[in-house]
Amino acid sequence: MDVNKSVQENKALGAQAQKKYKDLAMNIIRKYGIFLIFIAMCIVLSMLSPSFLKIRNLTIVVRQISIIAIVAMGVTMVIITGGIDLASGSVIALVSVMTAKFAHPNTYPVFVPVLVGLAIGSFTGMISGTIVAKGKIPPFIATLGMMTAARGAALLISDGKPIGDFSKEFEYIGGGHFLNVPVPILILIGVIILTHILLSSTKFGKYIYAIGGNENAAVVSGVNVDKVKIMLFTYAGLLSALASIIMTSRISSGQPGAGQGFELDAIASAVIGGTSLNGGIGTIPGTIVGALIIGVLNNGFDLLGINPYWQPIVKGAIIVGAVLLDERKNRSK
Amino acid sequence: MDVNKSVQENKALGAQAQKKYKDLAMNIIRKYGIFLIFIAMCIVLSMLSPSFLKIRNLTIVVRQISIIAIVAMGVTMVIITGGIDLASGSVIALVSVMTAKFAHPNTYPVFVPVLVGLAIGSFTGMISGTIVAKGKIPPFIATLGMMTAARGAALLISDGKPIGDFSKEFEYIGGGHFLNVPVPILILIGVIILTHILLSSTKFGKYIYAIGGNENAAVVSGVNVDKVKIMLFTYAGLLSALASIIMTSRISSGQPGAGQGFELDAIASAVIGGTSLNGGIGTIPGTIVGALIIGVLNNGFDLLGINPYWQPIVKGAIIVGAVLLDERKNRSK
Amino acid sequence: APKAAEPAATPAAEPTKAPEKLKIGVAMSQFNDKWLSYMLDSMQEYSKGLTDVEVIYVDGKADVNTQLGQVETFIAQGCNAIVVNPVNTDATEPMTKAAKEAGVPLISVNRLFKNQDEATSYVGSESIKAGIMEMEYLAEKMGGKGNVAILVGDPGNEAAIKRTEGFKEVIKKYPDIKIVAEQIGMWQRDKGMSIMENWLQSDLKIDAVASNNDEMAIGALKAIEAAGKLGTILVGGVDATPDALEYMKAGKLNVTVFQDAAGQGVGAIKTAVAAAKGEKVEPIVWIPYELVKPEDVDKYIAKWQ
Amino acid sequence: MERENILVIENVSKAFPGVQALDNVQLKVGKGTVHALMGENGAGKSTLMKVLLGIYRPDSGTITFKGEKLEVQNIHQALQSGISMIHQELTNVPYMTVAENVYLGREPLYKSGLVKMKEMENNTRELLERLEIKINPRAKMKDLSIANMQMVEIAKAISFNADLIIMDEPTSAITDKEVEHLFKIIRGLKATGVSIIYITHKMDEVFKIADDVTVFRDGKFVGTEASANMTKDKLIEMMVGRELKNVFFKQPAEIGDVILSVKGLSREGEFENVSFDLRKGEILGISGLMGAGRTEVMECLFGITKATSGEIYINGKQVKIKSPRDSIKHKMALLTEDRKLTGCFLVLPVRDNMVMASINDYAKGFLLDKRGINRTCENEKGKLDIKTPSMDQRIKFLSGGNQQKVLISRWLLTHPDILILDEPTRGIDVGAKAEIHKLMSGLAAQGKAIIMISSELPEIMGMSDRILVMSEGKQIGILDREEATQEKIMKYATGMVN
Ligand SMILES: Nc1ncnc2c1ncn2[C@@H]1O[C@H](COP(=O)(O)OP(=O)(O)OP(=O)(O)O)[C@@H](O)[C@H]1O
Ligand SMILES: Nc1ncnc2c1ncn2[C@@H]1O[C@H](COP(=O)(O)OP(=O)(O)OP(=O)(O)O)[C@@H](O)[C@H]1O
Ligand SMILES: [Mg+2]
Ligand SMILES: [Mg+2]
Repeated sequence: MDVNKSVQENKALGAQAQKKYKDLAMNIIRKYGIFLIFIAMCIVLSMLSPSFLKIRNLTIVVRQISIIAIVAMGVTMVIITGGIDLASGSVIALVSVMTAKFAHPNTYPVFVPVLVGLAIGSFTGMISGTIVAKGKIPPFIATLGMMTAARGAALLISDGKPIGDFSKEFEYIGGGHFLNVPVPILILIGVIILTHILLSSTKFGKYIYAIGGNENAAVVSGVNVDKVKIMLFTYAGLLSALASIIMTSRISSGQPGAGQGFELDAIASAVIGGTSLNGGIGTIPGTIVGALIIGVLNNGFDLLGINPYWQPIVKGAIIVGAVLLDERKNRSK
Repeated sequence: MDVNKSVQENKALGAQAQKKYKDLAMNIIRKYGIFLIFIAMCIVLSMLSPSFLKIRNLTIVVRQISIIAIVAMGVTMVIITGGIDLASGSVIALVSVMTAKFAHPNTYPVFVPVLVGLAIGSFTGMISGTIVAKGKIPPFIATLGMMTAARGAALLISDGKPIGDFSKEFEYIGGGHFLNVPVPILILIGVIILTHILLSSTKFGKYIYAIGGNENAAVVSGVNVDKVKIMLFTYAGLLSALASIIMTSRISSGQPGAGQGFELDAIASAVIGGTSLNGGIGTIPGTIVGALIIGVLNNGFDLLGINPYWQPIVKGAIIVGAVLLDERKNRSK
Repeated sequence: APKAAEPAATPAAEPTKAPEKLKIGVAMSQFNDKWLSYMLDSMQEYSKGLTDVEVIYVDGKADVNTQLGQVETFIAQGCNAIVVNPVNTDATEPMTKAAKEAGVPLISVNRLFKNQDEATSYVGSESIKAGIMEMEYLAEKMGGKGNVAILVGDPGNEAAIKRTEGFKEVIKKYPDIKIVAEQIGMWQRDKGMSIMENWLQSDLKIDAVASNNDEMAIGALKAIEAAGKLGTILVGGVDATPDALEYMKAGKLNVTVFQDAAGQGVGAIKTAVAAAKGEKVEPIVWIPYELVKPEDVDKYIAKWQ
Repeated sequence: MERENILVIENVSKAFPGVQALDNVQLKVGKGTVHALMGENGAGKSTLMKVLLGIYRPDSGTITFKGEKLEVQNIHQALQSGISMIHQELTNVPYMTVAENVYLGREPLYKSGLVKMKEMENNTRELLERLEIKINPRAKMKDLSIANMQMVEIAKAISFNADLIIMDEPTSAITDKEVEHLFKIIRGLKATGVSIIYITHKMDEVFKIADDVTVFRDGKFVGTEASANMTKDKLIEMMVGRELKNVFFKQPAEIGDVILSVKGLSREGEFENVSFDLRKGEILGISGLMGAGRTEVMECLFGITKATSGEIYINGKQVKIKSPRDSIKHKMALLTEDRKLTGCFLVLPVRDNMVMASINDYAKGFLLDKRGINRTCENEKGKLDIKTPSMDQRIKFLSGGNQQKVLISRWLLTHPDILILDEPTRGIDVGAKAEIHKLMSGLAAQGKAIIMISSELPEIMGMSDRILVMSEGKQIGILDREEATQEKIMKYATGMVN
């Protein structure tokens, strides 16, 4: 009897150990699923095109996604609270033309257009946030309204025409290099670090998760839900503004038509990166990987010279495929 | 003690009666809120422009919204299950070019292009639905993928060029009149009745509400949730196709660039009409009123000749304002 | 600057493999545009016949930033010449700068860069001219007086801006012509149709519709026709698409402006190949617009066959 | 004693990532009997039932139902093969009517394919009448009280005419009156040969209604006994694995000064004129029937809803409480009644769930003191014996009892002086319940003041120093511990005073 038992125990232990490894492997896949998919994409691309892995090309990819990635971080936080932000693309346009107005050479010092842009972006965010928090309007509608209105404002202010002719200092923001690294990439890295810390390691971040996890429970736990929402949308607006300033500087032109469709790319980055549209789930690193996947795809298409009519088809399939392969998503429902 | 009690009771009864009337008034506002807002908009417009209330103009408004309204009904049902459909605009493009290919005079009888279009629309919907149901992919991502892919397919099939030259019979669908009523309006009415019945009075409709209200409850009640979702997306795809056929016929051209941004208008119609993005709540009549609000706005802008750059600003404000005034929305959170 | 030296080394390093084909990158503003797709077709058709040249086409999806990234990718890939159909003519400075630094010839097609002198060559016409030609014809037909309604494409989009500018420049010269309405139709026929339907219901008296392109003009015509007012309102467009020429032949469309898609497309590739081979190229290769009046519609219909 | 078994489960195992939920368990249910299934929170009771219903596939084992091997792939098949279930969590569609909920998944249809709404309503009305449940079949589910929602779910499970009905803690959200009602229904079912698996944490119910008892512990089968041969102590020992004395652990505590004083608190349409004093070291029980408005009083007191009139004094000073934030500042805490709706952040890790209300303590600078948070959480986990594989586990994967413990620790971490507990032991096993009671006693001994709403009379009488009884939104009276008898409380609760 005793022997039997110990054999069984041993077996159980063995099974347990095996299970542990399996669990570990599952955990890694679950936790880093989309990241692994991204790596796989990169490997395939580098085999198809020798140009892909060149530092220069990778730098270009990162600089290209910097704008969407910065927007997507704000959008991610909004989605984590269970909301959505459709206004980012139009806010980019509005900030672009307003910033451009103050960025001409020999007028204002460079911080003026930057501050004007950031202020306007934050302000639009604050309005959306207030409508959502105090008006109890679904964020979809509040930001849809803002999306429409901000686009109109951008056209009105610029009379539908692009605004160019910038000071050297202003052009440095999007086009300059610092220690051989493009400035937008440096800004991106800074924003990633700041936003990641904000979301994962501060009270504000915990409240964002709490609101998305269960808004009622958040209220009962003493979270000032309205304030957090307003602050959050303001921050998201600020990030859109920052992205807009980089873009405006980079293309040397304030564009009322800028940013069209960016909101969808930003949301897609977040969701591909594992953010749940039901709220409560999502991370900044995930979103960055999501943005990278989209960026690498676009770059790969251009490098390989794929028939542009096939590109959207392949892209659509890959977006769905990536999320499908992402084990985490499979489990979270 | 007894006297006291009866006095109190009387008081209570009085208060109850008062409360009843207040409740009734609130109920009306809650139930018909957005409808009243729509009426108010119409009154204002008819004062600003004498042309507005003419039968002819109203007919035009209804015909103009018929396309969005048909799409929006499918989208409404998807949203009621707690999902979203971003693909409708691109599906319109794909169906438009495919239908056009079969609509030339002296080639096929008119039912061929119509059936081809409907089949393709349903098929895209079925794919989205299957990805959502079987792949456990969030509808946002599944339909975002479809949105991208269908647009690519439309470009590929048409080689980026519009396809024109249709048979008289085909042009009748979008441009003809029956008993003096434009055919699109008749189709719209038919679809409204059919979809309203489908949603409010059939098993399929009940399951749609159940899935959106509490998917778990639907599962444990033995509802085949996957099947319902696939059927639902298929139906939504069918409606997009129908809208596309009307539009293609109406403008006498199959356009790979058609339908851009329609998905947002359709979603906005649904949400303005009281559909909750959290699922479980929404009606077809509500969505129709939502579509009418957007249609009347656009019509009003043109009638009044408002500066086109101001239009989006006003439109954004009105969309938010309408939902803000809609008592129902205020309560549902 | 010291940085300029480093990227410039890249193209020099590329041609070490001797028998490699010339690589030319074509960055289109968007594929999803009808007229541009004709130009693209002509480019593809022509380049198929070139044995020593590989041409890569990319779609800027009407986004300035995307296009800029694509041009940079071309440079990183070691293209020998780049053809750009700019999304926005005002936002071209970073492209010209990047191309200059890398020493890659940059040819603009169809739309003139704001800083064209920084680029190698331009093949095409001037957008504003199209607007001017269309409106001048309409103004003349209106007898120098009346009300005009304008259909604008996608606002912020260069063709929309420039053509509208052209309209207004002409109208300014006629004190008796007034702009009574202006609406955004996003280049789309269905939008043009809806807008015109609404205008016809309003109290506006419209004598002519000046549209940024033919598609919206056709939409407007369909609305006018449905209202039974065909012939009472002048309608003009730009592009001279086959559809538009049909409408003109049927006596519905009053004027359009032909832009030589094939001429521009083939011209751009030819210029790019020459520049890539190090030959000298003209800084501007004009492919002029042609006004298409109902009288000579058949000539243009023949061009599309 | 030979008898016919309708259900025989043998050697069933089921693992979730990190948890062996079921380990070779067995269960034999006789035809026409009520079989109680007992065990601590997380013992695997619900999991086994979900296996039975085809929601989960077992890793191994066999299930025989009505003499045949049960091979169900999904719930639909399970329902058709004659098994229905009242789920532990409420599973209704809030925006649908009662009738629609009852008939969800099997709507009667006309030939045209339309749903026979009238028939559904009439049948539901009949069903509810037969079961003597007074609910309008056309009412929207969301407008019912939780108790009524539960009664609808009970009615629904019965309406399948199943041979085996599983009831997973059906009485956790209803009061004694409804429990009696349910028992009557169960006896009726039994008489018609229906078998019932009855899962509960309430000891008394087992002896009242069950024929047999099976106990699980940590996913393992402990034993099956006829309940006639069982004693309470033996049952507890089987469940907990050790002897547990003193089910209601009420330590005498020194009663101090008045800390909270509520005067004439009213909220229109919900309750009126509630007044009481609460002293340090005191446990004030609040009793009443379902719908008496107890929860509403506490929600109002805590600032979730606005009072129409009334005053609140804390430590003798009048305070204005406009939101839960204010109450937390005044060192109040409220453990809400509905874990899912207002308690858990379901998709968030246990850790975040624990510290959310006290996060200010860890936010000294810009960054949170994560190490401090972890230390605190591990500490709480040990103190309350919370069963979770890690602090990173999403709380939705914890058993109900463990979720409750996490929520209690959330509030303890705010170091409250006044602790309001709304049904704190609902759905909690005896062991954990005793621990919570011990905890309450300890807190009272430290001089904290506690208000406890409970629908379990023994709990109210066992734990309270004084008992406030409400009926239909009115405060009927406050009884001292000594004068409170079951009869007296019930009399007050039904409003039959004077
Ligand atoms: N879907 C799941 N994923 C991971 N773990 C789970 C899941 N469902 C249950 N568990 C775990 O399995 C164990 C058994 O849970 P179960 O719900 O069966 O307990 P129970 O006996 O019903 O407890 P209670 O009395 O609290 O309802 C617990 O440790 C629980 O955390
Ligand atoms: N969702 C709801 N909608 C409308 N009225 C409700 C709702 N929930 C409860 N009520 C009403 O509020 C009053 C109090 O309900 P509730 O059952 O919560 O009281 P309670 O005394 O807290 O009972 P318990 O704590 O035992 O659940 C009742 O009149 C009830 O009908
Ligand atoms: Mg359980
Ligand atoms: Mg209660």
